[in-house]
Amino acid sequence: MPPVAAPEAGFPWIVLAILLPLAGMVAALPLGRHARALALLLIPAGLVVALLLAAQVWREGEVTYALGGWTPPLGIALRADGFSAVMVVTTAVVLLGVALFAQSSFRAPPGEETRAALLFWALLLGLWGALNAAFLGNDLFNLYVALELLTLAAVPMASLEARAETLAAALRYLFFALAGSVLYLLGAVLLYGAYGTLDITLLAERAGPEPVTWAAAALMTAGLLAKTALFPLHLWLPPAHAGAPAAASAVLSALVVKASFFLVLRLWFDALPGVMTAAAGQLLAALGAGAILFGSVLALHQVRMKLLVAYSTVAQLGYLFLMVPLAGGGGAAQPWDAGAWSGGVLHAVSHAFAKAAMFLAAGLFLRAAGHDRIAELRGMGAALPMVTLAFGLAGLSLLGLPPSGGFIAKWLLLTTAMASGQWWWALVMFAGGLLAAGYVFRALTPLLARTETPVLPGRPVPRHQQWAVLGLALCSVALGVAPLMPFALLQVGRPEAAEEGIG
Amino acid sequence: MTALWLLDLCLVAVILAVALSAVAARDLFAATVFFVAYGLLIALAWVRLDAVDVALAEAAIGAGLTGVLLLGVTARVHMEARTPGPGRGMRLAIGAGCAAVSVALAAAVLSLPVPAPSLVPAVEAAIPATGLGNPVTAVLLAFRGYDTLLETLVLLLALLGVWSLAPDRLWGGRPGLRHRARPEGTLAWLGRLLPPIGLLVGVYVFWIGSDQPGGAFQAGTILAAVWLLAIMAGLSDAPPVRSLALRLVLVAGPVVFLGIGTAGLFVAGAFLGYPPAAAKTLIVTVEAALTLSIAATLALLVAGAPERAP
Amino acid sequence: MTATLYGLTGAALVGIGLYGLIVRRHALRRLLAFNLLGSGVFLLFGAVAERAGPGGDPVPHAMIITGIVVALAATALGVALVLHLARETGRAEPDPPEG
Amino acid sequence: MRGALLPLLVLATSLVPAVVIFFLSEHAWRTRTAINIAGAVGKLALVAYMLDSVAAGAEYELRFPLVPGLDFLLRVDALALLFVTLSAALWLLTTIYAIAYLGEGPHQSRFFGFFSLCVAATTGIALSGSLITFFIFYELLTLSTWPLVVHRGDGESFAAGRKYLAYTLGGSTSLLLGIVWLEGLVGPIEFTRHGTLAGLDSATLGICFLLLVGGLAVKAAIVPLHAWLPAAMVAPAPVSALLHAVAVVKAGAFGILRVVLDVFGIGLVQAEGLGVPLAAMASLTILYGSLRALAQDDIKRRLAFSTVSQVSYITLGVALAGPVAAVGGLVHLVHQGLMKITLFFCAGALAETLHIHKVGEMDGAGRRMPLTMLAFSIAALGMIGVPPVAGFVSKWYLGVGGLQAGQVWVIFVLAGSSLLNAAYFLPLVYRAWFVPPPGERAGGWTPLLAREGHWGLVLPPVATAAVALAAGLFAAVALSPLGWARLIVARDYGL
Repeated sequence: MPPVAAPEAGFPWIVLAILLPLAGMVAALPLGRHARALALLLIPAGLVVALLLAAQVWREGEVTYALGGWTPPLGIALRADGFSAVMVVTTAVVLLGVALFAQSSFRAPPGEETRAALLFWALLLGLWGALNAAFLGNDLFNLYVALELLTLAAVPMASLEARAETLAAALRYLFFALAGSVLYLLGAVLLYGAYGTLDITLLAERAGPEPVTWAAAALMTAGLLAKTALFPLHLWLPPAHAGAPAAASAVLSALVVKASFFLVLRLWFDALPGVMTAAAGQLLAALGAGAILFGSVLALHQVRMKLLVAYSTVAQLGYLFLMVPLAGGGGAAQPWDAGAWSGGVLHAVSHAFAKAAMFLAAGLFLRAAGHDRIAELRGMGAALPMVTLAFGLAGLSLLGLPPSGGFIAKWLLLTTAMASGQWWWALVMFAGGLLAAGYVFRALTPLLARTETPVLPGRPVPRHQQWAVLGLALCSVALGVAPLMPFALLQVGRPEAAEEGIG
Repeated sequence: MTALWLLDLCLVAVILAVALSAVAARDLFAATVFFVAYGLLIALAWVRLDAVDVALAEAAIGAGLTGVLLLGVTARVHMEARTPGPGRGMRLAIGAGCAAVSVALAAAVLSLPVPAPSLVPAVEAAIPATGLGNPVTAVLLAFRGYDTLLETLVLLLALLGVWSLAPDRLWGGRPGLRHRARPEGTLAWLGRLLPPIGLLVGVYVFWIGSDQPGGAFQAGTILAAVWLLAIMAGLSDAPPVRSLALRLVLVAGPVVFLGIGTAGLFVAGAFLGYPPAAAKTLIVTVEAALTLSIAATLALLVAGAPERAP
Repeated sequence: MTATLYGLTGAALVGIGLYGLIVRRHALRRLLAFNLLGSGVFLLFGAVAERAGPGGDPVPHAMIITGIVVALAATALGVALVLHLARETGRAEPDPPEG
Repeated sequence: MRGALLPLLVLATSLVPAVVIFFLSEHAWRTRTAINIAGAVGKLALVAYMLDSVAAGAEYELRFPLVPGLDFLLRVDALALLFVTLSAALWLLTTIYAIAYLGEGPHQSRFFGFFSLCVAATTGIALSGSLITFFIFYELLTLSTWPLVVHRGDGESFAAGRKYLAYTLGGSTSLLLGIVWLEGLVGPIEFTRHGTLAGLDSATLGICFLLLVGGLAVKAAIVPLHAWLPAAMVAPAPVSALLHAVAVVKAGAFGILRVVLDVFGIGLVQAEGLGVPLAAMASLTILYGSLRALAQDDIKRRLAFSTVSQVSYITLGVALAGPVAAVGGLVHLVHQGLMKITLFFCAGALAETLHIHKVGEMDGAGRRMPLTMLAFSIAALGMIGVPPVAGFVSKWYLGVGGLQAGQVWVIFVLAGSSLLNAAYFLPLVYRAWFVPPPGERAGGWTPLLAREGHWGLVLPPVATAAVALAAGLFAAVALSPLGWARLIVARDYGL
């Protein structure tokens, strides 16, 4: 098999989407104090690349790229379908917001290089590259490497403040993540042993429902769930996400956990569609339901705002897994087919925006008040009205209330659940929405309370940070007003199993 | 055949026994020693599995560097765990669960199809285009070069992660403590004797890597070990992390890899592709740069976060 | 034959490593168990490669080398975290103290 | 079907001011006022323009897909226009009132931003052409009202806010469940004459009707789901006006109208026997609300329970499922709004100017604030059903409709309720006019307008009272609320 010319005609945006951030990370180290400037240059550029990739997928359909010209199974292929393109664009937009927010917090004094400033930007670029590698990879082993890249960028981010509790949280995060990747790798090994390839497209052709495939799928799923922090493997998430600096929390909660979720879907719907059983789908959804209820109740009981937001992530991740048994469950009555698939993905995207906004908002309250104890944030709403508004708008999406991306997502999941007769998942979603209302309004109430004397921020909060937060929150709302564009993009290269269901 | 079979059985038995001891040992130090021994035994197992490249990597990295890393930290972290572990019943249950996983895996192994699917024919068909003789190197640098690229970035990120733990005031400083060995002591003697030999071995392992077992990772590890030894013997000091030269060395491998990979976009029609005529030269160039960067990265990973002010 | 033997050994090592990872509280013991677990997975992979015939399948071999390096990188980060945690708190386990 | 732009413009006249006001500085008093008034006047003008063509049988429609197959649909039909006209007119007056009422108080940008957003949501509710669009605006209304309810920012407000959210979000959940269930069965549901649900089995229809109407009943304050409404009285008076007359309870009642008339269709509701239980619940609410109102000493609380009672006339009207009763229900949507907002404007003015909060403090108020109390008295008499005020027309049509539908008991409900209305409103009117103010001998005279408050507090109630009176006097005119309601019913029943 001699090297063949790249089989596709278009410009390889797919390669550039991965390359740009990773090259940036490599360059950040020798650039030292200029790393921030580099990142601020690359992130908008990366957004353009992401959009161009999405446009390419939109125009030409699924994009594949054989790296080095070596086609699978020998070589590694990259693949972008609508789902990947949506995730890559989402990542770039969230990062743009986060970068805008962080550009003043992680800034070294002129002519000097500081630890936090250099490492934040270098890790952020590395994390971005890892995310894109995970969204665009089509080889299970390569995805393992991408996941490790992600872990090794994410864990130091969680402990960037290097306080005792963040060190412990980061270490716990590392253990869960490592155990997760090893289990994932173990499953991949079994698949290679059985089918002689790890290419997702080839596996879909070769893998059949056999015990060894089930074992592999179980191991890989378990590993990915540990990384996604799906209940009951969520223990590491709240302290790790709440302890990180606000900008890092936003990225970790909005994007990093989504990568492993993305891979669960890749595995179940793309690589092994004929292998998964309906019972396994129900089990996964049951864990999701557990996450929704358990996470929401715990969020209701948090005293600190960042922990509340972190537990809300635990809960919101649960919704994503409800889509597994629902996919393909649309009855004949829906003109929108594969409603649950689109709903789940839309939920992942709108949650990414909403959660990033919430963590950044929580960070600003923390900055302004010097603490983030919810009950003592009285009157902050008057001091930071824009941030409060952003927090409320993001909350809208978490509640799944219109107009927000969260609502359309939930709507699609709900209608599919009812149409396929799985009403119990609908009930869970309703309960989750009410609980979410509980914790979002619990956080908002003290903010809006009137105080005798106007509250002044202890430290000034820069205007551009407020705009960044509001911008991200508006993105999550905008998805509810015009979800059409991502929706249509999502249909490109949609796995068949998404239409027909699993098992 | 039978003799080898018996040897295999013995080896496996010892491996399992040592692994169990490493988990069950009472104190941390003993567990670490068991683990290093385990690494060496596993390297033997790799030889038995016709994977000399892996055996080298395992001996150098799995047993060697990981061992140094763990032994080094055992010397500095003395405390025992204070949180009580799970109770006896719980431990039994967990043990049963883990045993069940093992049994299931064993069943999966036994149920793998015969004949085994493999990529051997594909590799054999494609290897001439790379000009390499060692198929493992061909996979690492050509067919799955993208994996290797990401892997070097994993190392770099890990180093950034380790450095991120330094206190702000020490940022830019040197990692670890200054080692001063007695000039006439064994360490100093070894420190003077081994580096030249190690250097030679390292370069050799790198050089033969294109055709024989060996290559950038194994060679880089050996060179890293040499450097670490020199540091421990007090012959040289760990460089300050703000040093531009050091940083350039650290990124040289990825930069060259990325650069040649990008050039492939234009001359070979695909990112990370090589034009067949120049394939071997390019691959060896990438490997050379990688060896250098890997050596520096691994050594600094073991050295740890900056602990001395710049 | 050899392949199967080492494959089974890999399976056993996975169990042993997993047990250590769950049961142990000391972070370094956990890191050690993680390495055992990883090495079990690699051995299993090696056995899979060996089933391809004499000389083995080079593709898994390359992947195993990658895996070994990645495991080292993770271990190094873990060790650094433990070291600083111990320095900050005098504890070498990430779990919160009882009660 | 004509221009898609008009519905959007009508929506924009309150949505755009809302968004702009959020970003205005707290001190930009003039700009804020100008934007508010301009939005309200603009909306009124657009509505007036549409009234004419819709009367002639035209409909405006704006449709774009949210996700393929699921359309966002705004449609201006006669029923929509009835509600939009009411809310647009009352919005203008309430805005004038609110500007005067709040004066220099804090958080005005927030207040007026959410206020306009509420009206935008209400407009959206009125114009919604499908269940999903309706739900979107219905929830927008829930959420934009909450900051207004808790506007004072004290413990009592937040308690009321919590109660409001608990009730309304619970209601939304039920509503959404019903929508999802139905649409899972028959696909997207648009509001069409006579409904789209024929062919479903009775049990499903019954459960879905219960879920939908049960969800809407929360905002419509039907017993036993009404408790949030009296609690929400802690909000500033303009907010109460909004809750009781313009937006919230009306949205619930309007939703019930839509479900009965345009989702299920009157025929199906009758055939499945769903109307009678609803009518019974409405009647229960009418009587219960009146009884509770009688027992309240606080004026605003008395008015709140009166709303509980009065809004259910609307539900009763459609639940009876006969054309005449439906006219009564529809027309009461407007009449109740006019009269109740007058009462709240007056109550707010009394509280602001004379610090009158309790029934017992009303003595002599008529002499001190004659214009305000005149408006109050007209509205109160209308509520009781005294001709020629608008309330009489509603009750007349409801009574006749009840007889026509063969439900004679409705007459007794109406009579009982009217007696109770009289019992809790007349003492207020009596005290205001015929009992001398404390500390003043009988027969003393206070100069006209002597104690009237800011003109912005006086003009709105006088205007609404006048319109309420006119709506009764000129009920026979085609563009009167009654004429319009008859038009809707004629179209719906194919008469």
